Amino acid sequence: MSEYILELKGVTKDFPGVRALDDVHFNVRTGEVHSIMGENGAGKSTFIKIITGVYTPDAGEIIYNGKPAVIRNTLDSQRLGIAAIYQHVTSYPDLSVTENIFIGHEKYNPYTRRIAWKELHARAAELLGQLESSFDPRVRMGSLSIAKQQIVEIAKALSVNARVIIMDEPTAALTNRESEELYKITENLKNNGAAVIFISHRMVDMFRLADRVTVFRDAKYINTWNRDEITHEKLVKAMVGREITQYFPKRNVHIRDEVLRAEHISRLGYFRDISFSLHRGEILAFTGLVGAGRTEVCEALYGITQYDEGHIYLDGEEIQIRHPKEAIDKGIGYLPEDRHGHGLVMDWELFKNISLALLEKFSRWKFIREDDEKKSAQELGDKLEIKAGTVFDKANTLSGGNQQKVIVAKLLTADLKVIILDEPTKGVDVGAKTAIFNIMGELAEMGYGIIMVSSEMPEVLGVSDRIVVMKEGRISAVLNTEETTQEEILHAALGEKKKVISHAE
Amino acid sequence: MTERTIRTERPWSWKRFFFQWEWLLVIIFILIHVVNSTLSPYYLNINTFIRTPQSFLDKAFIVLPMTFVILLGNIDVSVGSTVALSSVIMAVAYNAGLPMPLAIVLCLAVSTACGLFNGILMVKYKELSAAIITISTMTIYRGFAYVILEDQASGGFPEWFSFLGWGNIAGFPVMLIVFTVCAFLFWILLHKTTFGRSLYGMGNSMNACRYSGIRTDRVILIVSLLTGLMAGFTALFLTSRMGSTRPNVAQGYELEVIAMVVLGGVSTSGGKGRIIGPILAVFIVGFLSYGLGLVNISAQVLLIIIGALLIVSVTVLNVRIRKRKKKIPA
Amino acid sequence: MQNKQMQSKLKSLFSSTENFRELGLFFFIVLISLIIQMRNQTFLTLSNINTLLINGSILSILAVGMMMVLLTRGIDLSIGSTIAFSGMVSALTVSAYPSIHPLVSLLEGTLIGLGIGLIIGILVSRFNVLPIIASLGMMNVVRGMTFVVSGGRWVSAYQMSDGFKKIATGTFLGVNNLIVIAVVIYIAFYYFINHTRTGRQIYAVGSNPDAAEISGIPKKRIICLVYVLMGALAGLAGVLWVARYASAQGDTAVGYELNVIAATVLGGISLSGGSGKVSGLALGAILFAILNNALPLINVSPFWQQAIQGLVILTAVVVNVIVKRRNEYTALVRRNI
Amino acid sequence: TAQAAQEAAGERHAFVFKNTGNPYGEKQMEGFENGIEEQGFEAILRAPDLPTAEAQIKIIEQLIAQNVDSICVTANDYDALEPVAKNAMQAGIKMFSADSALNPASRMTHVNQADSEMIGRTLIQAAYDMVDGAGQIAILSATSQASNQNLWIEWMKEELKDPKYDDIELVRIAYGDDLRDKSVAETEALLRTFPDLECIIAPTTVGIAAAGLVISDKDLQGEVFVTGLGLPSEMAEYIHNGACPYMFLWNPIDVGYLAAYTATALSSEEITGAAGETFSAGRLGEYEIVDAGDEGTEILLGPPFKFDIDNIDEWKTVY
Ligand SMILES: Nc1ncnc2c1ncn2[C@@H]1O[C@H](COP(=O)(O)OP(=O)(O)OP(=O)(O)O)[C@@H](O)[C@H]1O
Ligand SMILES: Nc1ncnc2c1ncn2[C@@H]1O[C@H](COP(=O)(O)OP(=O)(O)OP(=O)(O)O)[C@@H](O)[C@H]1O
Ligand SMILES: [Mg+2]
Ligand SMILES: [Mg+2]
Repeated sequence: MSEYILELKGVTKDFPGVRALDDVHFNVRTGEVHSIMGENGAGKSTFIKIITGVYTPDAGEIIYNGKPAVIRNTLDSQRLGIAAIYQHVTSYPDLSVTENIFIGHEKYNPYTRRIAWKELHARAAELLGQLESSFDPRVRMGSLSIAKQQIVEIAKALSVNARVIIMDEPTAALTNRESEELYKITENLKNNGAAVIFISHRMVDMFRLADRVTVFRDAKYINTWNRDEITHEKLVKAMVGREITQYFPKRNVHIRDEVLRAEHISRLGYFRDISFSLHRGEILAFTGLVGAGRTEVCEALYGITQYDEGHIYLDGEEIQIRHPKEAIDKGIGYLPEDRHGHGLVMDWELFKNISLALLEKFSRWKFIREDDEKKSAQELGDKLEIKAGTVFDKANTLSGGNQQKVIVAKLLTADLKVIILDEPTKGVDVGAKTAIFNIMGELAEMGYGIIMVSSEMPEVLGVSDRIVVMKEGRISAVLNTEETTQEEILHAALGEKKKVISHAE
Repeated sequence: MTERTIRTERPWSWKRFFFQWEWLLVIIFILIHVVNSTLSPYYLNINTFIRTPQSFLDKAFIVLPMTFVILLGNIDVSVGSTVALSSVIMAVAYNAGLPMPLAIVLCLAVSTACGLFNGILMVKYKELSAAIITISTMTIYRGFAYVILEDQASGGFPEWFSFLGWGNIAGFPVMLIVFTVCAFLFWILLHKTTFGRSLYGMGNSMNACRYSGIRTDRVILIVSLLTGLMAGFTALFLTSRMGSTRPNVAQGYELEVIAMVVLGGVSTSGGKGRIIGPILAVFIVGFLSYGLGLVNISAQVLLIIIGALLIVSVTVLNVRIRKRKKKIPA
Repeated sequence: MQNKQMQSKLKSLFSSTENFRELGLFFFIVLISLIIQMRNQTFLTLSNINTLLINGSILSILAVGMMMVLLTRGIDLSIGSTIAFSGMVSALTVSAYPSIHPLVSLLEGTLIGLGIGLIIGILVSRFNVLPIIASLGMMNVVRGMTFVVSGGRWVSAYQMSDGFKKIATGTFLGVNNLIVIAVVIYIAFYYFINHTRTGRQIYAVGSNPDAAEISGIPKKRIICLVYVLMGALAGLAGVLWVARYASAQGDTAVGYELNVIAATVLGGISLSGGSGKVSGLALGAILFAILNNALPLINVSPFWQQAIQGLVILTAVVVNVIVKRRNEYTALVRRNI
Repeated sequence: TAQAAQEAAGERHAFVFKNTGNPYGEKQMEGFENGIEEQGFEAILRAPDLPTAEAQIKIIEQLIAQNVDSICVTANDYDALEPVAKNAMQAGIKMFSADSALNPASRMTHVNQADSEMIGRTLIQAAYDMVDGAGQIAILSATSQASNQNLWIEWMKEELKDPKYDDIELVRIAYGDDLRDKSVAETEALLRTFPDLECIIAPTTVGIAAAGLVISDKDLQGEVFVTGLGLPSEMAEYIHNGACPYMFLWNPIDVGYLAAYTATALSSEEITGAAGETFSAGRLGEYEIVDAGDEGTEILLGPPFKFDIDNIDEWKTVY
């Protein structure tokens, strides 16, 4: 009997054109949290999909409980007691929470074949209770927030009494407070004898939870360390392959005249009385809890939705934006929160994605000039250091960070004054994060006004000039970054009173 | 970090070049001519190739915009009814004293309006799928055709009107010439212009296009309008070939047209396929049924053959893709 | 106390958007029935309601199958042909062996439909042929086969045994067999789709096909199953159809698939899969049956009937959207941000 | 090679029916085939899968390409085949219609199964007989695709103008689209809306069978009668159970047979289709071409045949 419950040796996996995993080793014991870290596209998700049988490896072996195991499909892995919470939520929006938790192993009466609803609902409520959330398990999954859906996913893993539980970036959509809950749950699981494989881009998660950490880079296995053997710097170096000295490469940009001003804009049921101003060269951060309405404000500024009241001024002139096209023409660009759904045509080549926002620039009399498109894609791609072979690479073959860069490249084709970035670093690795901040700095230097939505305190404090805090659809504070503290921001985001704290302007 | 450049040229790959649906269609197309000429001594002559298209090209006009509709991931089952309604209105208006050229304009205007009405409903009520909208308008348009003409036929068009469906210019049928022009225009529109690019984008990801500032509603409206307009063309040519019209003309055209588009390799989930495929499919189905008609095969056997062709060809396509995937497992 | 509970229950029934569609449809049906009743007093008589239900029963049975297919994001255009084929074959059998038991005929038709459904199911689930194409192809093939097996002949009333015709005209506890069969199928279906694992997995596959793949639901088998069930129901309907109209023809039920799809969609089953309820389905089928029954009754010119039918469908779906939007609006106002 | 093939074969005569899968049509084709083959020629039998003019145009074009000697059409549309029919005639092919007519410009002559006037009047007389001279009657029609239905209904109305029918009330003309389900629903609506209805005239094979079915289902034999034009096989049941005392039809085999002899007479140029010409039609005897009501000419098969309880059993297995 080996000391490991699960061991993988020499695993290799090829996708058309990419090697996603190259001779990778990994093992995990019962009662331990083993974290996997690495850049976007390092192969982490692919690795766990091999463990769960979604993909079959091209080479290598899997040893489970000391015996070689053949995992051909997800049912095999479930039978072995492996449960996974995937990176992209894999729930059934039309089914109830209970069904989502128990799908595939529902209890039913063997004679009538009726699902034992009462029992399952009770058990679901119990599981949710264990996770310290108490919503009705009868409601439709689709009506829950992403965070709650995430909790249901965890409950699903709990429900099978799995011996190996895999979590792929479970904290990406959670707030700090919710993450804290998740830590507790994870520790409980570990103490009850489960082996937990934990994937995250957040260093805090790793240092808070992991007993050991394994790093992948460019599809290759780099090393495995005990938590107390490794420092933050060493870890970053292992992941990125070089030293990163400055995480928030903030430049000293000269802030110029006002470019955008919103006065008392409101949208029924989403936000109310939003006023702020943005200057050329400035980075204005919007922060708050998930669901505070930041995305809604951005979308209204960009013309995806309409605000009911209030005024927006661009360069001092009042403007009406009824459609994203008008926003772009007037000089406002938007990087959406949902990269896959809203940002990119995933099945499309790079150059087509990049030119999509401003097709008329790449055409004459409505006829597309592909050479212009490709040249521009090449230039922008090189400038932003997008990792791709040719401009024909499909967006869905790129890693998260590179996808994000493609969307930025798309924005840069247009002649913009204001760029709105909604959670630009969500699910993006350290290296790419720094690259994105670098780009933001450069853009600010060039005179763009930048709005950045973010829930990460350090990065909000690290890169912005001023901070707008939102709470329940209203602005609760406008703060000068240099004069504020994390506590003050949290207080504004969570605080009870609806008074606006402001020491900026 | 090392200097890297993204290349702008793609290495030529024989796999990518030869594994194209259109090649299979070309092979089928050639095969059909070979089979047909061995079957019937009347098949292999110049008249077959020049005249026959007249008998099946009427629907082909709708195949062009239907390709757009399906590329968008939508579907339009109201086209047959649109043909009926516009044709009936043209005939009634002509018989009520409207000069024929104006009646023709009216026909196109009505069909375009029908298409546009579908489009407006789609844009205004996004919650409804295109299928349910066009299922209802299909019933409504056909219903109005019945209201107008009851169970009568209407015709008596001037002599020159039959020129559209039967006449030749320089030895080529008018219909073939007009279709070639239309097909060329649609090809340009789809593959060379920003409009076509938006269309593909929307078929792949409606949201990504909206967030990129594409006027998606406008594209949907234009596609609906083109669908209506081309249905009007079909109405004109069909009416011209028959010399009269009834409320029940063009019944079942919608499914035939959709079948051809799909046989042409356009995916009904949107965003994939080229217009050349459906055009080839039109000629494949047309010549196949003409050739088999020359050996007087019965209509039911022809039904079976065309149904089987559809299933087999698409299955072959899928098996081929799966095989390719197997080699590099995904 | 009790009263209050009732009240809050009622309130939640009306305010929840989940039930909204069905209620809206229900009131629409009530409204339309009243209007018709004012025009023709015989509409709401027991005997007419009986007729209406008999005529609507075949459509309702087919709608059940179509609902399952639509739930998985599929579509089946072949059912008109399947009806004709299974009806023709079972009628030919009965005319050759008049002593055959009616139940055997029903079984025969069902099995034939099941076979056709199986072919479509395999094409869709194993060979990834799009449902619309697979069923469109089969529609042609099966229709052609119907003509071929019958050699262009019809099977007429006198060639059918009385027992066979009794399938559709006989009664069970005073209720016409067709209605009984439809009701039994609805009850069984309700149980199946809402309370069994397989039923729920049908929803799951349509709700998120990718998730179904990685969470170990036998997706292919489920997809195959819905076409098999649809085929079996269409086969059954074929026998019922032929027994009902006492005549089997090659061109039976041409284009009937569109009626079935329209009724299903009217009942709130989404074409994009995953959502829809049995109660909505039943109401959709009933509304469709009412239209077919009532328009001749209130002496609507036959030439207006089609247009009116279309307008009613369009109005029903559009009004539904508008009211839903209103609901969302009041929800937003209530949020009070 | 086309030329050679042409010479190798003898005369070829084509018959195009409305649609496949219609036993009435199968019998006409059978009669046509018999008539052609007993003269030693080749018969080509065609029909589209749906009863549309579009589909018939295609078939006729294919026949023109094969250079057949004659084409006889059971037209799905009176006018719509005119252009293609003219093309055929230009190519030297003898073009005529049977059963359901082409317009005079597109046919050389027409084989008429029965006189429209006679059908219309006969059916009203039958209804008069069934309701004993007084009562409500209704007509259940198809929304006819072919031209003859309305012509018959016009003649029915004409006949009703006779004072003899003063006590007969025509309450409604309903349309069942020649669809089973619709015809049944329409009949049910008729019976419900007009409780005193005594007779339904259905000059369409689908409609009359549907009406017979509804009357039998509701056990209304003796109270409501149906008559009209129906297939003996379809109507045998209802003639036996009294729902339909008697009804009419001609013999479709004879229609086809007569068309076959018309085809050969035209192609041998024994006749040109002008009124007054005569020719012999095998076992049916001599026929004369006469003027039809529409400025064309026609050949009348004979009076419609009456089917009742005495003769239905010998016919029900025939067609
Ligand atoms: N289905 C697929 N087809 C082709 N390439 C794929 C596929 N799935 C993943 N890849 C590629 O494999 C590599 C590894 O991807 P993977 O999703 O495992 O990365 P990751 O480490 O999870 O990144 P992230 O942190 O962004 O989630 C990437 O280059 C990706 O583009
Ligand atoms: N009280 C509420 N009830 C229902 N839905 C709500 C409520 N409050 C917010 N929402 C919805 O939750 C979603 C979150 O809002 P939004 O995306 O604007 O917030 P955010 O601050 O950008 O959060 P995120 O960080 O997730 O982007 C919105 O779709 C909003 O409509
Ligand atoms: Mg990942
Ligand atoms: Mg947001």
